[in-house]
Amino acid sequence: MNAIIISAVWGVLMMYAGFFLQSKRSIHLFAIVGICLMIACTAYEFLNGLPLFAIDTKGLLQYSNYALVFLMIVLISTLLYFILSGSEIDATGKSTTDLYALVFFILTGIAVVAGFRSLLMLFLGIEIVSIPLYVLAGSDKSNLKSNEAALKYFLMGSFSSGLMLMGIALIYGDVGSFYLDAIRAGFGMLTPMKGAGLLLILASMSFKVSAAPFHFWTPDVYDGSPTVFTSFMSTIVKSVAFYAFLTLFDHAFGKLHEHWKLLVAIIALATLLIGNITAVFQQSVKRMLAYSSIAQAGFMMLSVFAINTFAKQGLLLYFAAYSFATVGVFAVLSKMKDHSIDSFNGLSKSNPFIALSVLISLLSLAGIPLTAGFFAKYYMLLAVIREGGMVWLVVTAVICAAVSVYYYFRVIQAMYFKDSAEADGTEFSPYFKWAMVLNAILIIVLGIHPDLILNLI
Amino acid sequence: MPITEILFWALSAAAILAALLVIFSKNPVHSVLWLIVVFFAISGHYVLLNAQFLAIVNMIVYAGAIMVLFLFVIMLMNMNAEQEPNKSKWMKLAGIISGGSLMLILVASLKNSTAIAGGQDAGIGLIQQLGRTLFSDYVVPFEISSILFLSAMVGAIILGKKEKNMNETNFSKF
Amino acid sequence: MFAAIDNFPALLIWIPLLGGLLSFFVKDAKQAKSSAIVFAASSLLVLLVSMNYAGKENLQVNQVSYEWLSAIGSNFGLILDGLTRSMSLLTAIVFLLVFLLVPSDQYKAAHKFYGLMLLAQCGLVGVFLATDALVFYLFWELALIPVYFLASIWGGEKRIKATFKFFIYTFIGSVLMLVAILYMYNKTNATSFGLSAFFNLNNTASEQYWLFGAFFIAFAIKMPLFPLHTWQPEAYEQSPAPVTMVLSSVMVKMGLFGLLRWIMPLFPLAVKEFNTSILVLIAFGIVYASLVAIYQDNIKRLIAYSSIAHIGLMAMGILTLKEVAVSGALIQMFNHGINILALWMIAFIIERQTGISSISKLGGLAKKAPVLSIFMVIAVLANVALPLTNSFVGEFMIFNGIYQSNKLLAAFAGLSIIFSAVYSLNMIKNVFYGTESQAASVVKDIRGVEILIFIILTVLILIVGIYPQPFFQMFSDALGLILTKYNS
Amino acid sequence: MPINYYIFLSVCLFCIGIIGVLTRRNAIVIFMCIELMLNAVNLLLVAFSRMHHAAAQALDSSSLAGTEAQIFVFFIMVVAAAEVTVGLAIIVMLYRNIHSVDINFLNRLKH
Amino acid sequence: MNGMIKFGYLIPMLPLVGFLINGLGRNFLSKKMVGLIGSGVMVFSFAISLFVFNQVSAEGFNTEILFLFDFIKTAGLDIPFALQFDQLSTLFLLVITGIGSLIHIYSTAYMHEESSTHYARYFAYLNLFVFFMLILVLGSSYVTMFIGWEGVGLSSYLLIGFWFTNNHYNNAAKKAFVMNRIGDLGFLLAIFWMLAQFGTITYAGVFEKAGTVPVSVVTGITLLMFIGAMGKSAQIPLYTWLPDAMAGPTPVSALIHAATMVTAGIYMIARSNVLFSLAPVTQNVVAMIGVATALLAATIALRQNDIKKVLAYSTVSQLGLMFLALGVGAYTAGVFHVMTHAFFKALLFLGAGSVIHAMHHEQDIYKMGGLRKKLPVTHLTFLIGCLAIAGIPPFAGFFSKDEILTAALEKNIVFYVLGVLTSLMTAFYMFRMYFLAFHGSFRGTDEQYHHVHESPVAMTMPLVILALLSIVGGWIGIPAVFAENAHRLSNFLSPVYATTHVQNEMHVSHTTELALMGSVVLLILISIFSAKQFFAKADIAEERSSAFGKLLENKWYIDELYDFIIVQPINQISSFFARIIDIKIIDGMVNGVGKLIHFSARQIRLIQSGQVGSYVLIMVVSIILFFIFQMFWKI
Repeated sequence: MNAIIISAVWGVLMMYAGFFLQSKRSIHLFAIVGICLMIACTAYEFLNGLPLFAIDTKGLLQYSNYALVFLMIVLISTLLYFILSGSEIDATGKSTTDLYALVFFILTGIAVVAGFRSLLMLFLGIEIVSIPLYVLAGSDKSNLKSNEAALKYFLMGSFSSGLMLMGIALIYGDVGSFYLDAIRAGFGMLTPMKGAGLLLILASMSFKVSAAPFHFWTPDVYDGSPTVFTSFMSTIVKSVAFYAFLTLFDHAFGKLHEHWKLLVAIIALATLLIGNITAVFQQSVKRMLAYSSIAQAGFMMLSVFAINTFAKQGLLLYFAAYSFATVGVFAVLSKMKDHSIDSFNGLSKSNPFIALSVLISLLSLAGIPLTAGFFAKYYMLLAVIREGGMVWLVVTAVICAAVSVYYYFRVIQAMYFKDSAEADGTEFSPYFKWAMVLNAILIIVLGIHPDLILNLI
Repeated sequence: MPITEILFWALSAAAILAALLVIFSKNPVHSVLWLIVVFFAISGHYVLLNAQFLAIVNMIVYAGAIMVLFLFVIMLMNMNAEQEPNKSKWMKLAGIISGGSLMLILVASLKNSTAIAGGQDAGIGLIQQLGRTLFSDYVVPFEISSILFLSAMVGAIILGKKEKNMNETNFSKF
Repeated sequence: MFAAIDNFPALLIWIPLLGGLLSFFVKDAKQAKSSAIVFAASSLLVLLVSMNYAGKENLQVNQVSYEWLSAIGSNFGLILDGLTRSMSLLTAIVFLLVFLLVPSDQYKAAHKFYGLMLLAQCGLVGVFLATDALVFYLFWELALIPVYFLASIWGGEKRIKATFKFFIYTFIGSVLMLVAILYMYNKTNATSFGLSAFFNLNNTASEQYWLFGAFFIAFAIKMPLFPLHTWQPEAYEQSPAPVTMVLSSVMVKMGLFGLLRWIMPLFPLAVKEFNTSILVLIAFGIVYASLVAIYQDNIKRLIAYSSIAHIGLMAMGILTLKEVAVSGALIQMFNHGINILALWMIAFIIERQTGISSISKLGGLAKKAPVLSIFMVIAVLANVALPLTNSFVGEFMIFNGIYQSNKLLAAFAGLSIIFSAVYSLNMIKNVFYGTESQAASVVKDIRGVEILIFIILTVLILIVGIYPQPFFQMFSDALGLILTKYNS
Repeated sequence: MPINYYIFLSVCLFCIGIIGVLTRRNAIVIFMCIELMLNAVNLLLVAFSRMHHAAAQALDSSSLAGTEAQIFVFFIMVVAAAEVTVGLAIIVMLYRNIHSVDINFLNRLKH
Repeated sequence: MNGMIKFGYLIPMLPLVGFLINGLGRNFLSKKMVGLIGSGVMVFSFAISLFVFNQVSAEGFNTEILFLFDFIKTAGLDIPFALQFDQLSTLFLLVITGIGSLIHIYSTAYMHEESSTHYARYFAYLNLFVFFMLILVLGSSYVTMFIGWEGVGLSSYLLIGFWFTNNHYNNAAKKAFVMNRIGDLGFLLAIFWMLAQFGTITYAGVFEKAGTVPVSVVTGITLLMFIGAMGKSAQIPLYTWLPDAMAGPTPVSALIHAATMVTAGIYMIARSNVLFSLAPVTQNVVAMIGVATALLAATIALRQNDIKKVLAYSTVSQLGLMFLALGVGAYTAGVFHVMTHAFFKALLFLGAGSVIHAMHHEQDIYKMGGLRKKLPVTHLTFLIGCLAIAGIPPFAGFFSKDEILTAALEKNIVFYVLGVLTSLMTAFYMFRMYFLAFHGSFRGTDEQYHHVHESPVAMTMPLVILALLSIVGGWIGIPAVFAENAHRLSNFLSPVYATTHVQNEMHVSHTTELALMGSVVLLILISIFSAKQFFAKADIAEERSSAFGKLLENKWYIDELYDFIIVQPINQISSFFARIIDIKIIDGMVNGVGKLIHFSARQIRLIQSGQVGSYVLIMVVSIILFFIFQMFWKI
């Protein structure tokens, strides 16, 4: 609740910040202060069980501990994102403050989604997240790729919103309420209307989380958008979409789990296969990361498939692991001259600490033990096994994980085992280096003690 | 046949016909106009369903504001029918077939629903009733939607603002 | 004695880990080398002290468990029993000798090199000590990472491709194992990863079949067994020599160790079901690898294929389920580590001096390097299991077990005894004997530390070969766990 | 009036919208087709609102059941308006760059 | 345990100490020291052996086992490392240490040209060999025997390849080792079988239980053992390494490849007489292989020109005769022949060594001639050796060979005939060699002629001693036909065969035996005279080669045959496996998975067309499929 208010207010403040803050650095700092404030308030709410500003939402919004932990993870990721990539936001366009404002508005949407208890709030939250994203995708206005990404994202995003609305309408027609609890109560038996609504919502949510076969927008949009916003989209926004997916299917459709889990399993399988296999082919790190985000979505789909305790706990861990790691890699990538793998050549020689941090991030993405990514994947697999019966899904998942090693390690190979042909002029500030190292330490700490997050829930 | 039923069929026919014309008109301007017809027909349906407030809003917001915006943009771009080259035949065919089969499947899967819309009068569609609910139970989403508008506004400004370095040479960025 | 007596197993992990991390901060190559030697030696010392203690107190098994990840039922459980003692001993010896042998100026950025080596040692020891499946899996993967980097940074021309293949190959195997571990964990009601908890699970036959499959593939790739072996010759050829030494002396034992520690106690039904067919496959693999070794011209590839054959033999010994063969395999795991280390060291010395590892381009080294050639002959004889060398004891017992379970198979696998003589003697003949080749002219004989290393190895070869009894006493308790479920 | 009629009608409109999205190349027309889809949903929601209201009134004459659907429609319109703002801005931006709104030109991003 | 046997472990230990001192000190010790140590340990060892023999030969001596330590004692295996002293092992002990000492002494002079390092290496190897040989005969179990068994193979390998710069020698060494290994595998399998069947591997344990198992099992075990014996004792089909082994220094050939190591197979079978007697099938096989080898090797020896090759084939042939003896159950005869053969064959080899030494490493008998004046001692002793091997009474060979032939006659007349034939050929080719080398005129270069000189005392002394032994050695086994109960060897060895029903007394009547004996000796004399006719001429050209002669000269092309049917196929299979199966197929499949993923990545990528229309189309189609799926699966 606090997060909604603070982010909205901070968004408005950011819009005007351009008038009284002159240097980009102070704008950047101002944004970081806002995030820190949000984190502090969310932590307060988590610890005390009460928000600072209590507003009666008539049951439309409700923040459980789970939601708050989720929100904190997202906010911490955003903080890291700001620290690591803030300078790139500055570089994207002249209207820096506006872009920051949009990010804060997106955070508002995220906070709404975190607490939604009604389909209305879900719809609104997702739209508040999506609409600024269309803009951010196209924020590099002079770049045709960015334009194209924005339009594609916009058209397909609206289309999927349409599908979702149709689904919501059908569900409403059957149940007569938008409240998740009411829907759950009315979901004792599967009527054709519910079935159709559920499928349409499944399709549109799959689109939002870029699960196959609704993933096609992902590579194009991620590739075309300014790298700094790709980073945001592929981590924080994706986490939110998954959170919404899981919460919706757990709270509203949980009773009919048996009826849709096979379908979700198929989606997860397709996502894993397509994401991992196609990523193998990519020559551009950015596009590779786009496919990798599809591949990771395949793993996260497993939690939607299982929706048990492991799935829910693990998904939060996954968000943290995935977001931290991806933000780190993208932060370095956005400073590179081009996005080809070769631009990473010899990084370990010129910038050993940066290379080490990227290495740890990549290991985490690949799910190597003692990084956060391992336990994240571990929980997904465990959740599926706990659910029973779908060993083939687990086996495919782990084999896909092994395939993912292939493309992540290509970057590692470039950094550590290849020499750069010419001296790369990329300069990294000490501040950035320390931030990267911090990020890496965070990943390792979570890899050794995942209970730091798990015990919160 | 009661008058409402006649009206229902007439409005439905108009809506579907107009919708088909929207997608099959070559000229975007015609599409816009036909879409306005659809909206009017739908507004008619709202009235039939005792949702008078929504009927009005639909006409004002959709037919009035949004469609005018569309028209404005189309005019701005000076589009006419010849400008749009045909999509490949196969693509079109595939689109129609899949759209049609989706419809068939939806209809087939929904045809068992037998609930009947009752004929009793209710005041929920009136502005008074809706307004009260909106500002009591739904005030939070209402406020939040302001953020939505705000962000849309900021976004439109960001995208619409002309930047100095934009020129015609940016094709080189391909 | 010590108050911290229970911490021996943990010390064995912490010492190399600490040493490895410290090493990254030592810039001077010589210092890095000496610090690595100190850490490796102290590992060995700790191990010896613990063995002495175990002998005195008659406390063969030293098991500890530290709290870690209590939320998911995993404990940092470690065990020092006969089996792990011998494997840790091997690890400690191998690393110490490798550090002693390799000159500090051999590799650029030596501090990183030694650091990664020590980290690899930490991972390897962890694999051997773990009693908790999750910890085992973690170390299993962790041992791989430093080795991957070592091989890729300091390896030969095609290092990146070869080591990557090695990495992916073993990774695929290990993730399958992870699935099986998770499955069993789930069966304990998600309460424990402990070996004993897994041991008490009553898995049905069909469950055991696929669990066994998942574990076995992981281990078979690591060993490697035919036909999953093709990563090995390439990896051995391309890795820097110290890494190859570690890989083939210690790392491949991980697979055998896993077979003993995890597969045998946990999946008795599956083992009984499949062992015959696997035995046939391995027997073919042994002969196959020996034959392929005959063809090889590169010393490294030759040793690699010879290793495939020998490892296969040990795996066969274990899968015969005969007590004699299993204890033979236990001792042979240690012996093979020592023998192949000696072979690799010789190959390393030759290649360092001549830059050549092709057998046909060498020749007549014995004249220039008589001492080296003596040790080579000893190492080769140990490799072909000549009596009074260590391998004879192990292979004799293994063959004995195989023979008890299947006469024809023993005879067929026995062909490898002949072939191993063929390729080993060919190697001696073409590398050391004959007329002096051009390459031989630059060769100098070994001296100083190198001689000391080979003397240590020779002593180990002979002592175990002549009086293996202490080892058997050490193994007596480990055998119990391995074979309990087969004795009824 | 059976609710089925409304369902079929809105499904028809919805699918016509989808067909439009699939068959047209002009980004603006596609966008219009999406608006058509949204309107189909609106119609359906209003019909359901009516249905639930009637059903609830049969039990309790003071029931306000069905209001939420109309509110929902209202919010859909809000969102649609915001979407149109941004969407048209994007289309105009693109037009300024490539002087076309043909989505078939949008294929710089593949692989 | 009493008397000298307590110190029995010193017998093998001394050579081992010699090996260690000479091996480690090879860079420091002078040649004199090396020779002293190398020979000294042998002489000491021999001395202790004499004491032990003395103790063993006492009346009422029972087998004594000297337990040293547990070799393998775990998991149901109990293999002690222990030495067994009984009549058979002490007899071999004497032969080994005795002849070994002589050959060591001989070597001090023969190898004098070597540099001191290699000189020391030579003695170290030689001592090592003796150590292993002693372990072989002294071991109290088959495993201990196997340790020595493989050990002597190793020493033989090292000594054959002593001059390691010569690749031919290395190949010969390798061949010897590998062929021995083939046999060893058989032996090893026999050990496993025994372990599985009897649960123990000590001689005592095995023999005790031997009667309780089915004959087929014993047959199998003994056949496998015989495969081991084939390898070590150079019998068909594993005999081809022995002639090649002549690449080693001549004293080595004398010690290892004539007197001791190659008789290990005979020792093994004699030791296992309990088992073999229980398996008549094996016995027949042994006899047949033995007689076939004897004949084949003899034919080949007829046309060899290398002095050492002739002796080598003669050794193979004599070994065949010994196996014939074992095969027909005349274990004593076999062992007897081992002993006498050790004397005269060592003598012949050392004599040949002396000749070669004098001729500056010329080994072709066609390049010699008339050496009897220049090398009087060598000539005389060589002649004694030839007479002994030819079986002329009263030389040693006569008695042992006669015993074998008589035993063969009892078993099967064919064996007898073939045995006699072999003896005739033996006499012929031995004297062919003798006449070519020592009679006629010198056919070498002038330079060689001037350098020919008698060998030093260290070399001639062993020759003389061995010549004496070759004369008197046979007298310990005088057949009953000459004097009742004069077969002292038989009496001595009888405890070894206590449990076996060996018929030592002959069924052939004494008159027949005498007649046959006489006629055989006559035939042998005829064949010697014909050899004289052919080869004792002053001037002789190379024999012209008939087709058959060529066949013999080329050793029946057996080596080529092996090359064609074994070596080549193995090399081809190996190359096929390495190049095709391993790299192309198995590794190809592994890489193929990677390629497949790359390929599918490229294909899947094509769906990513960049067209919004097609993306949406796929989405819609997927939704349709979802609906269909749902309808059909009723989820």
